[in-house]
Amino acid sequence: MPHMKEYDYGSAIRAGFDYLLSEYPEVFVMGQGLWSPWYVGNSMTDLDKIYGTDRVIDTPVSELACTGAGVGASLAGMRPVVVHPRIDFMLYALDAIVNQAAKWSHMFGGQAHPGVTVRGIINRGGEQGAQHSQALHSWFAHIPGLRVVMPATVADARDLLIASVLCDDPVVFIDDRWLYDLKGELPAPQELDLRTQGPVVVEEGVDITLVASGYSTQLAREASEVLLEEGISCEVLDLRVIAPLDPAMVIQSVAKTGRLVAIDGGWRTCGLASEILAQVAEHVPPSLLKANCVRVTLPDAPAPTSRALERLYYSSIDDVVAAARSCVGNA
Amino acid sequence: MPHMKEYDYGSAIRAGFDYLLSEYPEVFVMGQGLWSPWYVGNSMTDLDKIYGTDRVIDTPVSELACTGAGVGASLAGMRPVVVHPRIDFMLYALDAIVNQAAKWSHMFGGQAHPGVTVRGIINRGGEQGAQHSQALHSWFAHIPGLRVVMPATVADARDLLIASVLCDDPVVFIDDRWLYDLKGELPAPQELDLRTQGPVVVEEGVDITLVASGYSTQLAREASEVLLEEGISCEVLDLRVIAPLDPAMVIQSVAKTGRLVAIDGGWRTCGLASEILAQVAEHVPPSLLKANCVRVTLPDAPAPTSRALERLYYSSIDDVVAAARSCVGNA
Amino acid sequence: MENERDIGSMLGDLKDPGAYQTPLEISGRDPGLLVDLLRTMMLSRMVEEHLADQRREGTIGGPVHLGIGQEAIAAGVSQFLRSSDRVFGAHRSHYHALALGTDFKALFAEILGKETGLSKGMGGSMHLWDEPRGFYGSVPIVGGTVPLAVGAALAAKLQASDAISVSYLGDGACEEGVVHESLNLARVLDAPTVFVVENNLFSSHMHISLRQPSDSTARFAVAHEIPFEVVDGNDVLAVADAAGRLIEQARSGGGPGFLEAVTYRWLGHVDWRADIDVGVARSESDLKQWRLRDPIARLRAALEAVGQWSLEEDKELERELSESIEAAWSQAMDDPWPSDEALLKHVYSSEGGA
Amino acid sequence: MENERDIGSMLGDLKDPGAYQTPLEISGRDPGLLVDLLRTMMLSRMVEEHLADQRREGTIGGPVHLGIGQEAIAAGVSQFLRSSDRVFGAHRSHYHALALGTDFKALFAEILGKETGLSKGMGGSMHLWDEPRGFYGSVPIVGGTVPLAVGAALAAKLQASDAISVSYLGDGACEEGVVHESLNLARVLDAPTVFVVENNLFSSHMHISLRQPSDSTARFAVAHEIPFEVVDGNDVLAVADAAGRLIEQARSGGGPGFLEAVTYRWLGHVDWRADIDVGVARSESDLKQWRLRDPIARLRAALEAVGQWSLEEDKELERELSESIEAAWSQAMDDPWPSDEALLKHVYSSEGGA
Ligand SMILES: Cc1ncc(C[n+]2csc(CCOP(=O)(O)OP(=O)(O)O)c2C)c(N)n1
Ligand SMILES: Cc1ncc(C[n+]2csc(CCOP(=O)(O)OP(=O)(O)O)c2C)c(N)n1
Ligand SMILES: [Mg+2]
Ligand SMILES: [Mg+2]
Repeated sequence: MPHMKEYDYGSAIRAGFDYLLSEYPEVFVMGQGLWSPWYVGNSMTDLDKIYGTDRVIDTPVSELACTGAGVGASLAGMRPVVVHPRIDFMLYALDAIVNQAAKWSHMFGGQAHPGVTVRGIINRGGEQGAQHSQALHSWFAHIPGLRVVMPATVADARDLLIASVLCDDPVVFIDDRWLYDLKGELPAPQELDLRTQGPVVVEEGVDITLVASGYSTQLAREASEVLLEEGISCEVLDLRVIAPLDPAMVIQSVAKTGRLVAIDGGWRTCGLASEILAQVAEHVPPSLLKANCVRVTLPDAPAPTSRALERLYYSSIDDVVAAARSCVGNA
Repeated sequence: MPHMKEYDYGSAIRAGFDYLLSEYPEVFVMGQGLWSPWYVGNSMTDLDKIYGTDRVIDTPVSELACTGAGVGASLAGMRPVVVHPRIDFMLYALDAIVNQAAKWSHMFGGQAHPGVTVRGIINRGGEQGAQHSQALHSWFAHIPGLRVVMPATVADARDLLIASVLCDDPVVFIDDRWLYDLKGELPAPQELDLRTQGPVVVEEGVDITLVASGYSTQLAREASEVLLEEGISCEVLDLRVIAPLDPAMVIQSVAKTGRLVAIDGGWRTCGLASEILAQVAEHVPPSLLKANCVRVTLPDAPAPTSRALERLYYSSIDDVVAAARSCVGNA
Repeated sequence: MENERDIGSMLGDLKDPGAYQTPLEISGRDPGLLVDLLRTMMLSRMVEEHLADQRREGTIGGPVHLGIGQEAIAAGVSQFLRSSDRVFGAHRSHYHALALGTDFKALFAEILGKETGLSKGMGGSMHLWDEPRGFYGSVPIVGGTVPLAVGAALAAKLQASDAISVSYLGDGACEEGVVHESLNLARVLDAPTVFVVENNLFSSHMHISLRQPSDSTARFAVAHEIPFEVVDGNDVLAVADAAGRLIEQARSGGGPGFLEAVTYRWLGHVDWRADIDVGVARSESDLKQWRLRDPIARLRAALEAVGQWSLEEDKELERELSESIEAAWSQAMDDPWPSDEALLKHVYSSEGGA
Repeated sequence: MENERDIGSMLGDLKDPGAYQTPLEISGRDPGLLVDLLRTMMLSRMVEEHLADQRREGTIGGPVHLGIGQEAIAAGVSQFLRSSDRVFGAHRSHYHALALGTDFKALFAEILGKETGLSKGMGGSMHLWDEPRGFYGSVPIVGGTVPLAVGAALAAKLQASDAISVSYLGDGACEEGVVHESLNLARVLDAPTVFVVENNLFSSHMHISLRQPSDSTARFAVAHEIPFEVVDGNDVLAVADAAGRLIEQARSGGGPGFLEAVTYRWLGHVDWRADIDVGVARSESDLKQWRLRDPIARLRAALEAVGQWSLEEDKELERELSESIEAAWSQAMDDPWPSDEALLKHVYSSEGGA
């Protein structure tokens, strides 16, 4: 394949924008930092220079109005992407996302198409602390009317972005700075129909099911390698689209393995990992379960800044391995 | 008891405010509609006249600044209550609640005491629709640093309000307009320590555990009566304080009954009912479970307005009864 | 609690209930157009009076926020709008849509929660949609649609169309931060948005003097360097003239405009009662005076004075409107409810629910 | 992308890099006070230069937003503050705290994430707390602390104290809706809040002309009818005089005030580099000129001209500060990390974690 280059996750996102902006005149992008490549890693480099500052708009520090403007532009036939360099900043913008974008189709009987894509970046670590590290994907997954996308691979970073923007529904697209250096090959871009995208099995296994999304999928994959060496065969699921969530594959896998570890980079209570366990509690007959399910998540505390505590705070491969081991041992 | 009067839930909240404002000069209240008793039902009638418009402040239509002002006033030694007549309006105020109030203790090493109480009213039904009906308690429960309180009884409506305001931590106090006419007796006010408050068993039973909070507790109680007549004995738990959540009683009860129905007035995905099921999946040995757990929640759709659809949308006693029956039948 | 405070006034007699009660000055105006405006306002008035009655009777199950007394604003603004424009409303928006020609039968059906409604019965009074006429939606979160209007205007610019956006908002909405962000954004992006502030001096029960330091919201246009006009909102011609200038400016690439129209609502904040406003008694004398400043009566009187309108024509129009309103209402009452599937099928518009 | 646009200017030569480079006018001022101000600014400068170095070396693990070049503002404002007042900062707030007398050793420890830090090592550079000196917290969410300052001022009013609040914010923060809501709320409640806008013409890489239609944020004070002053932020005496008036007004029951101080930061938005600003090259000539408008040099030169300060005294002060900075730094480096329990025990302050 002569055109198949090795990309990293960050530049794959950029390739998605490049594709969208060149193929679709109705696509435009707005957000803070778009004229300054630094803010969003290498994920948007020079797009303003190529496609012009009319279509790649750096904005005032007004998250709410900018997000609302994205919603309004989508109602008027455009396909806007509103970029927030940190999900934390989106706390100002939730009316536009939750009261407006998520509800306009339903409230108007399907006649309004608020097809805006809101890109929120999880940008934790680096001693930045509680207001610059949040991963609020579980919040968005709680809101009916939104589609919530968390790419975990280089190809998904590009192709799920394309699918999100081309979808007529509002999408919260969440990428993770900790994945930007992930390498992978990129075949030609695909126009996937977001409505048909969902969880995939990224490793097959028989002893235990690991369910993850976004960066956590990396943890799960790497943990599964360690575990395999110990003779524990993991089935690893990457959720990809966390809302609306299609639980079928999770249920099927856990029914087979009888064990579940749900890994999530957000908080524990009422989070995505809770939902995964709830699906199992609801749908996998207890008789098939060989052990209690386990969650690997952040502790229920804000992010610390001190490097001494950051080490404790974020989940590691070891945490996943330990959880899986205890689950199997517990059998 | 000569002083024991019958109260309703709404006037019990008012009694809580009355107690706080008369006993604690550092308490004040601000929010929209406080000079117009209509907005907040009978829960704040005439407080402005009794305690003055300096301490009972009706505000501009500025949810974010008003909530932030509550946070700031609490840092400066006051015990403010910020009132939002609908939780929906709080979507504008989330920075103050989530980025600020919830994190200021942690970020400053326990030295800041953002002891603000934010009262959000769940005010659904009545053909008001998607932007005037939300129950977002699961969101707040997801955020570490907040305490989230949902009184289900007349006495709790008053005493948990008092406990919330006297607590040094930020509290989201959520009451429900559908409970305002609930009747009950009110003994003398108690100053409870919110940190020690948690779930209680409101009905003992052996066949199945019903877990609920706020208005859903009423559904659970009434359903349990119907079920008892059919010979199904329900243990009903009222969570009362949903964050930080103490799961011990849920785990213990389900370990005993082997069956769980979690009832919640919010959305399903990543909601409070998910958390309850997750706790069971994590902590109740699968061998003790006699059936799959069940959730009774809103469907994952925005609230409709048409009365024809409102009937379908909100959970009823029948829904709880049916869920419990299927769970027992499923044994 | 005091009902009003002393604050600085920039509005002067524009907010004086006793001022501006005389017939409009219409010399040199096209009589046909004037009669059209009269008709638009009367339709609006009578539709909403009907709604007030039905709400009182309990036929309407949800809240209705009526704009009786404020009809001149939408009537005047809409004169310059095209169906390709994008108009956004709020909680009190029946008359914003009606002034664009929205079918009142579909409005009735919507308010009753029927499948034939403007929003297919999914929205009710507070959530209206009529894209074919350029009505891009109204919702009750105060300030919620304001940035949406800016975005739709930005879209028009990117689409190289000469469409503009109109954002209707109230004096209360001006206290929401998002409105200020939106003004700045519209200005910086030169998005062709005309912000129409219906300053009726109240936000539910609260007089503007209890919420802001001054009575005119045009202060915010000044701050954001947006051209503005402040007019008597009960003078449909004053509104139209100012709106015409601001809309023309926006349409021709001159960026956003801001129109403050001073008015008063004859009914309380919500539903049918005039005497109380969300629990707080209103000033009877103010109300009485404002009713004399009736935008309809002032235009009617002017037309009558020059022989362009007669009592008979008025009666005839009223009869005609009344009949069609009655007919539309009973039709709407008979219309079907949304099917049960509607609850889930409209969650994502891409699922083809519409 | 263009780096600047043509917009209306209300600031005039206040934003001209080449203006105001001459020594300050100090006649009639108390020399002791002037030397104190010089000392405060020099301390601030040297502490931050040290931080820039350490960040470049990688000793500091997290981002630092430095205020080098802007020292006059906090120095001038703090002169009128008491420890009972409530000062709120933002992401660039080391010097706001230092001007109140905050111990720089505790600042260093905080930035290094040590248990002995101002925030017990839980906050780092962007989350500072020093309640004993009236510093009520800084956080990096732009605009986040502004309503908190209004609330703390309201608290002072309810407590019948004559304490006031100060809210430091930037020109970028003025684009957040919450700032506008806060201005209105402070005005309506007469909450004694002094808003100090450090207008350094940039919000990270974006010049104000790319974000707002005009260069002066005092437009928003006008809109909200809040008394304001606009000053050269690199003239500590101009700042102090204006701040003194506004603080006195707030303290004596006159309600909020707004001070716009025009300045420039010598380093990029974050960390130690001067030449680039979050990826975008800065104008070298502007930077050079602004360095000549140095608030410290201008006061020093004035004092020297009248014999109140000498080169020797300057060297001596520099040596003394440098030594204590070095000592504090190595002490902070040796200080212990927070214990593992800190991660959970501070979630709720009521659990007695402090
Ligand atoms: C975010 C939000 N806050 C509060 C409300 C409650 N509310 C509904 S209408 C209204 C008054 C708005 O006043 P104004 O903007 O002047 O419009 P008017 O009712 O006068 O037409 C308020 C406060 C709401 N719907 N949304
Ligand atoms: C809500 C939010 N949006 C965006 C950011 C990113 N950000 C950090 S500082 C800053 C610039 C703020 O500019 P200004 O208020 O002028 O302060 P200055 O940096 O010039 O001191 C921005 C946009 C943030 N921290 N918080
Ligand atoms: Mg109004
Ligand atoms: Mg700045």
